[in-house]
Amino acid sequence: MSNDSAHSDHHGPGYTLFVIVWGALLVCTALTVYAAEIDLGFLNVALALSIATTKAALVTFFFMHLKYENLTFKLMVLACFVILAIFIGLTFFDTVYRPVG
Amino acid sequence: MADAAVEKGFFASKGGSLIMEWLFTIDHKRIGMLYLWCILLFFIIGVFLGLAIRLELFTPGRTIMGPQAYNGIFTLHGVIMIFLVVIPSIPAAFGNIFLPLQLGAEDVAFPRLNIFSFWLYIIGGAVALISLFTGGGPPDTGWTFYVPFSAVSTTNVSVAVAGVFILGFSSILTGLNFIVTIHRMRAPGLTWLRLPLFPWALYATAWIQVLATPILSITVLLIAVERLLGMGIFDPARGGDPILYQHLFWIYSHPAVYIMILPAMGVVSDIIPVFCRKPIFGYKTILGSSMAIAFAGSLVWAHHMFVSGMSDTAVMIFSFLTFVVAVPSAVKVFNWLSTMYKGSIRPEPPLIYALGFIFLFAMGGITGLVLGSAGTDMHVHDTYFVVGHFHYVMFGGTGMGLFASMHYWFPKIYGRMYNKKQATWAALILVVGINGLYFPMYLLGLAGMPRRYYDYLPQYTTLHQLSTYGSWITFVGLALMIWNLWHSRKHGRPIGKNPWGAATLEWTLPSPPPTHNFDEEPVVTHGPYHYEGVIIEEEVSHE
Amino acid sequence: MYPQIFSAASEVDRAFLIILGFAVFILILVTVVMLWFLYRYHYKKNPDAAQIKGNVWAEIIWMGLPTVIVLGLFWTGWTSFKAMRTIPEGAMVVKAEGRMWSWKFTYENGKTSPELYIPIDTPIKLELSARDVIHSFYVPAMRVKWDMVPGMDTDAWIQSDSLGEYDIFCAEYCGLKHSDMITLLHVQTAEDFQAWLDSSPADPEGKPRGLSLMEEYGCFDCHAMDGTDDVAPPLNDIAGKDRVVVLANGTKKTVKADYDYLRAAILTPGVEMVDGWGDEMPPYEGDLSEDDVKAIVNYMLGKDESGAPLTVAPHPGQQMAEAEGCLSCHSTDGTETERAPSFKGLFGATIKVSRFGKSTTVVADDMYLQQSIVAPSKWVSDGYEDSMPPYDDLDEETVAGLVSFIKSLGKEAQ
Amino acid sequence: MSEHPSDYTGAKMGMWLFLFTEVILFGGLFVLYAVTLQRYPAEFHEASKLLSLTMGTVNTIVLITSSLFAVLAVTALQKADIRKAKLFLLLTILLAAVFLVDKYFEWGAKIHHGIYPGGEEMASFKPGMQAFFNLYYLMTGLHGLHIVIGMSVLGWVYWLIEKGKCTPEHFVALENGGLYWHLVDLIWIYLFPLYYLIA
Ligand code: HEA
Ligand code: HEA
Ligand code: HEC
Ligand code: CUA
Ligand SMILES: [Cu+2]
Repeated sequence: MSNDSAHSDHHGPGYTLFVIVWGALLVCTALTVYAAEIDLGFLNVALALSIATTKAALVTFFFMHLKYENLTFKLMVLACFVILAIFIGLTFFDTVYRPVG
Repeated sequence: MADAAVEKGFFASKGGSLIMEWLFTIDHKRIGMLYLWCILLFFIIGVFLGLAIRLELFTPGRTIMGPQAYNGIFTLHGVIMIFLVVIPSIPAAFGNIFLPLQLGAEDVAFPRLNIFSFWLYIIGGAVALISLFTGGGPPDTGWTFYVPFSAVSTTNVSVAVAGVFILGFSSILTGLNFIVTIHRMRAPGLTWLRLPLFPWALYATAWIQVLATPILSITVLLIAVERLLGMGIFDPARGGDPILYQHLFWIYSHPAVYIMILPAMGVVSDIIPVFCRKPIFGYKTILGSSMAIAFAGSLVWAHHMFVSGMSDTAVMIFSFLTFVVAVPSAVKVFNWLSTMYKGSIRPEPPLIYALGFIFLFAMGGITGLVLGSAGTDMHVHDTYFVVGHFHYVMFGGTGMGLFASMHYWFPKIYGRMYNKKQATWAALILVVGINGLYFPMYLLGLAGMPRRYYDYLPQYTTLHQLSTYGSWITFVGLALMIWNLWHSRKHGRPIGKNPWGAATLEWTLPSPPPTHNFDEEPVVTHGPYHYEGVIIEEEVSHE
Repeated sequence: MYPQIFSAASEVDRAFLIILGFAVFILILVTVVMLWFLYRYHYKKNPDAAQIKGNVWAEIIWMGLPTVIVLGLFWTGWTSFKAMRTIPEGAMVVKAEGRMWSWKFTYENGKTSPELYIPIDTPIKLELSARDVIHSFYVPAMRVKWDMVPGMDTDAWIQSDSLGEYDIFCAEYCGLKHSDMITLLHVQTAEDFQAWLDSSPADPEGKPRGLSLMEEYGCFDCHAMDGTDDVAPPLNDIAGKDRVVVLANGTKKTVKADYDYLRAAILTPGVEMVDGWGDEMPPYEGDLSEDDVKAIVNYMLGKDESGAPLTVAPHPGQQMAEAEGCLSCHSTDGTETERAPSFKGLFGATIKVSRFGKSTTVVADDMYLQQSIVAPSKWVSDGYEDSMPPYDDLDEETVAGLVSFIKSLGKEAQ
Repeated sequence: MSEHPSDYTGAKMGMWLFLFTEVILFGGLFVLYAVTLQRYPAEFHEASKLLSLTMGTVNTIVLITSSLFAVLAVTALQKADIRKAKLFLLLTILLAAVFLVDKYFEWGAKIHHGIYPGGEEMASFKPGMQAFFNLYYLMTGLHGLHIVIGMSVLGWVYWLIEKGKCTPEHFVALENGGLYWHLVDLIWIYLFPLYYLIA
């Protein structure tokens, strides 16, 4: 059990940092919209998803304060996304290899 | 007055009305008892339905009911047993009562959330039951709700899946609560490696509950959407894929079988050392295998779909992974047996049930290998072989695990002892009965008898009848066991704090434990299976 | 286990043997060790427990060894699966369609049949499809099972090294009569098969084509012809009746059951649904030729194929029943003779029988009737002697004809 | 017996775990999406063109900004600036409402053109395109539902602050409300490219 004063020494970062992160998110948004205009074939999807993941990382680490949490929290978040990746990934072993017809 | 209150422990009324005191309680022990009673109630209903199935199958053709009734009954039997009995069973009942006690905590992390998940359980159960009497009558899809049949069936599928949806949330919230409890509320000195194996098993289970159950929610939601809006998400003509439904369903439902079995394994890991008077063999391996099962369990779901028309590559991958998950279970079995080696074994009823568990679970688990092997599964998939497999692991496994917990913790909950001789006999009869009931199913399956068949060809008659006789033996064992416990609740011999001489924290409390659990926060200085200096307290102490 | 007639399945049987053998071995081991410890280390014999906490080597062994064994088991299982899935080039193609709750097998020359006929020692590729919900094609004697998924093409292959008849089950739950979705696999000599394949599907002994089509297309799996509600409304005497139908937008209207109505009800049943019934009937559009629909509708309207009123022909099975001498004991008009129960109203009735000397009740369904003809001693109706000779020499068609004749004499109204 | 005396970390852990369940809930739909995209890339491409990129982009910006206000509200409360915290919270909720209005017009336009499950226009589409729109409605619908829930949660937190039950000392309610809101944003961050940008 944490002692009650534990969170008074939790100095969240100031306003400016968040505004900067917000700016970065907007830049990413512009980037991804722009990138979608040029035709890169299948890379388009990959690129869009990488940018989305960058944005998601910014949101989780800064807006959601994950950066300031201890290792336990980070591992838990990792577990969640690993499991989700497994669910999606293993399903592809079926659908990709189905005989076409 | 103070004396009486102590004697009744957390049962003692504080003067409110029964409803307020129990249905709105936030005491984890009371919530656990509420679950226990409801689960047992649903179990009895499920058992009667099982009995009805067996009677119908006593002869080919119509025996006691028509096909529509039969299809409804096995669906209901499956839904009740899975979602209302085995999934909540050990975690929600005994987990709630004993997890905080074993941690030396006052309660779970979120007591209000705890009673809320109980209400969800009740509401979900009620909705599921309402589906029987309204609309198009009892759903007839099987507990797996496969599309497209579940999308076109005229029975009351939508209401039933709404019930399942709610039950899913109940299960999620319990899991969430337990994870936080285990992380945050351990008593001083109770390091992760001093945690008894039951909390460890609950911890592994809770992760599955949190990370897999939402898939069930979205899947049943999709069925409802399909029925109400007719979107055609699984309709190939509209770009869907019926096999994807099966993927989604099993992505949850396979991990769910480990939600069912892990807590039972945890209980058994806690019981065996107590009655062998020696530490569990390979503590770290057992807790590691619990976590390994929880993780690897989410990698194998498509072994339910080997002949569904999915790709052969997927068959190979999933068959391979299935075999890999069998190993941690095997490791557990070997470690349990080794714990008995050179022990000083007292064959008390909880141990008998635990050994019954090992035997029956091994009987069921080992046939999981036949199912996991793609070539052999092609023959026995959707036959009675599968029915035999899952009854062995669920009834013989989880069920016996539940009975073992009931006998192990009964004296703690009620401060009384049941008739040990009767309890042992009931266990033995159950083991015989369960084998009589389900072993013929293996033979039926090998002979090609498909499951979910209302009617069958005459060549299967003898084996079906054997199985039905087995169900009657099971009935005797079950009735004897329940009667014994029921009677001893009030009339058993009063018993001391620690009749088994166990070393975990719940046994340091009076029986029944008081509302406030620990007067002062316990400080833990050694592991959970350290029996040196632990006294067997059979007598009620009058301090 | 079931006799096995498929060469590729012998690998599956070997996998069964290996895995089950291992299972039995390990189970005995676990049980014996458990009981021995229970006996040997009983606290009276061994009052002081040895405080062993573990043994790294032992644990490594029983993690490693099972892993190796289990991978071996995986491999046998997988290779046997592979053999079942590797369809030989140039196999004869038969289309198999599953629908609630009957089968349709279509051969390369266009011939269709509700039962599967194959020549011996010839690889057959089955192209599986489903009309309504998922079904599963299962031949236990071949260890072959594969799902038939609506909208998807799946396939399986079989080959038999023995003549005879084998069961085909539907192994995926598909609703009310899932357990009735059973048919037969006939393995014939090449010559017999060719003869069967070439025979035209002509009406046996003057049975109206509409009726045989309806039997073939499984209409009677859902519809009864005796006025009782089955899964679907009964179809006898439907001609000219007023029907209340529900349109897709939920409004109801009343229409007369004339030619066009019936035609539409068969081809696109979901469009106008009979009030009080669900949308279970599969659309037959594209499946039935215009000619076939005409024959069916005219049959329901009580006309022959050309549209002329039908004179009721005697049921084809009647001649068989006379020829085989059934009618010398059984009546067809409900009068019970001392020797045998009447055929009238027999189908669907719940009757008391004694089986192996014990009395139970059974419902006189298809299977019961069929069994009662082929092996009458199995079930003996109460009040009668076990005096009927077993007709186990009848061919399949004749038995089916007799059963269908008995069915035509009405269902027990309950 | 009272609620456990404010175990701050525990409460946050509980919230995170709950968020995981939300991620997985959407995850089921992402499985469907991924598989269907792999099967019908061309159709998805074509169908995606029918969505309004402008509206999607505007909504992305709206949601990101509202997320910013949510985190600023937490910071303000931590710094004991209750007035500012309330202001930021209101702005968050306001932008959520803007998002919904935008969504309303977007859906409305589609439905008007008969592009909805059961609509005539939609029925004439190729299977892959129908699947695209089915999933589009399902996922954005479920997301919209989460926006509504999020607004209610934040509204409730606002009320707590008003009543002095969520204070600079005990701000976990606001923080958890914020966490929920960021998750809603997070999901949109993926929905946006998957639906609007694969054209
Ligand atoms: C409590 C629930 C539970 C548990 C624990 C398990 C455990 C396992 N199950 Fe089971 N299973 C179900 C419940 C469960 N199952 C249900 C409900 C269904 C049917 C659903 C439906 O269709 O309705 C099903 C169906 C099912 C199938 C699908 C069959 C089909 O439909 O065709 C498969 C296939 O692989 C399978 C495999 C396994 C395996 C490999 C394990 C393993 O985890 C087992 C591991 C255990 C052991 C291996 C035994 C103990 C170990 C030893 C004795 C030591 C020696 C062993 C070795 C050296 C390996 N199960
Ligand atoms: C934990 C889960 C669980 C349990 C305990 C059981 C218990 C039983 N089940 Fe189970 N069963 C399932 C889960 C379970 N089942 C599932 C998931 C399915 C699949 C459904 C589907 O296909 O969708 C299934 C399907 C299933 C089938 C296959 C149906 C089919 O495919 O057509 C059969 C057939 O025999 C059957 C029989 C039984 C029997 C006889 C019992 C035994 O419990 C019965 C043994 C006990 C008794 C006979 C005692 C009777 C007791 C009393 C009468 C009261 C006692 C009195 C007092 C206590 C005072 N079940
Ligand atoms: C899976 C079950 C099933 C099968 C197989 C089936 N039907 Fe039907 N049928 C129904 C149901 C249910 C209805 C009532 C709902 C409707 O009108 O669609 C119906 C309705 C009808 C009607 C309208 C009856 C009335 O009362 O107006 C006709 C005519 C009909 N079917 C003919 C056929 C024919 C001919 C076949 C075979 C080629 C056939 N059916 C096969 C289930 C079935
Ligand atoms: Cu068709 Cu079961
Ligand atoms: Cu499984």
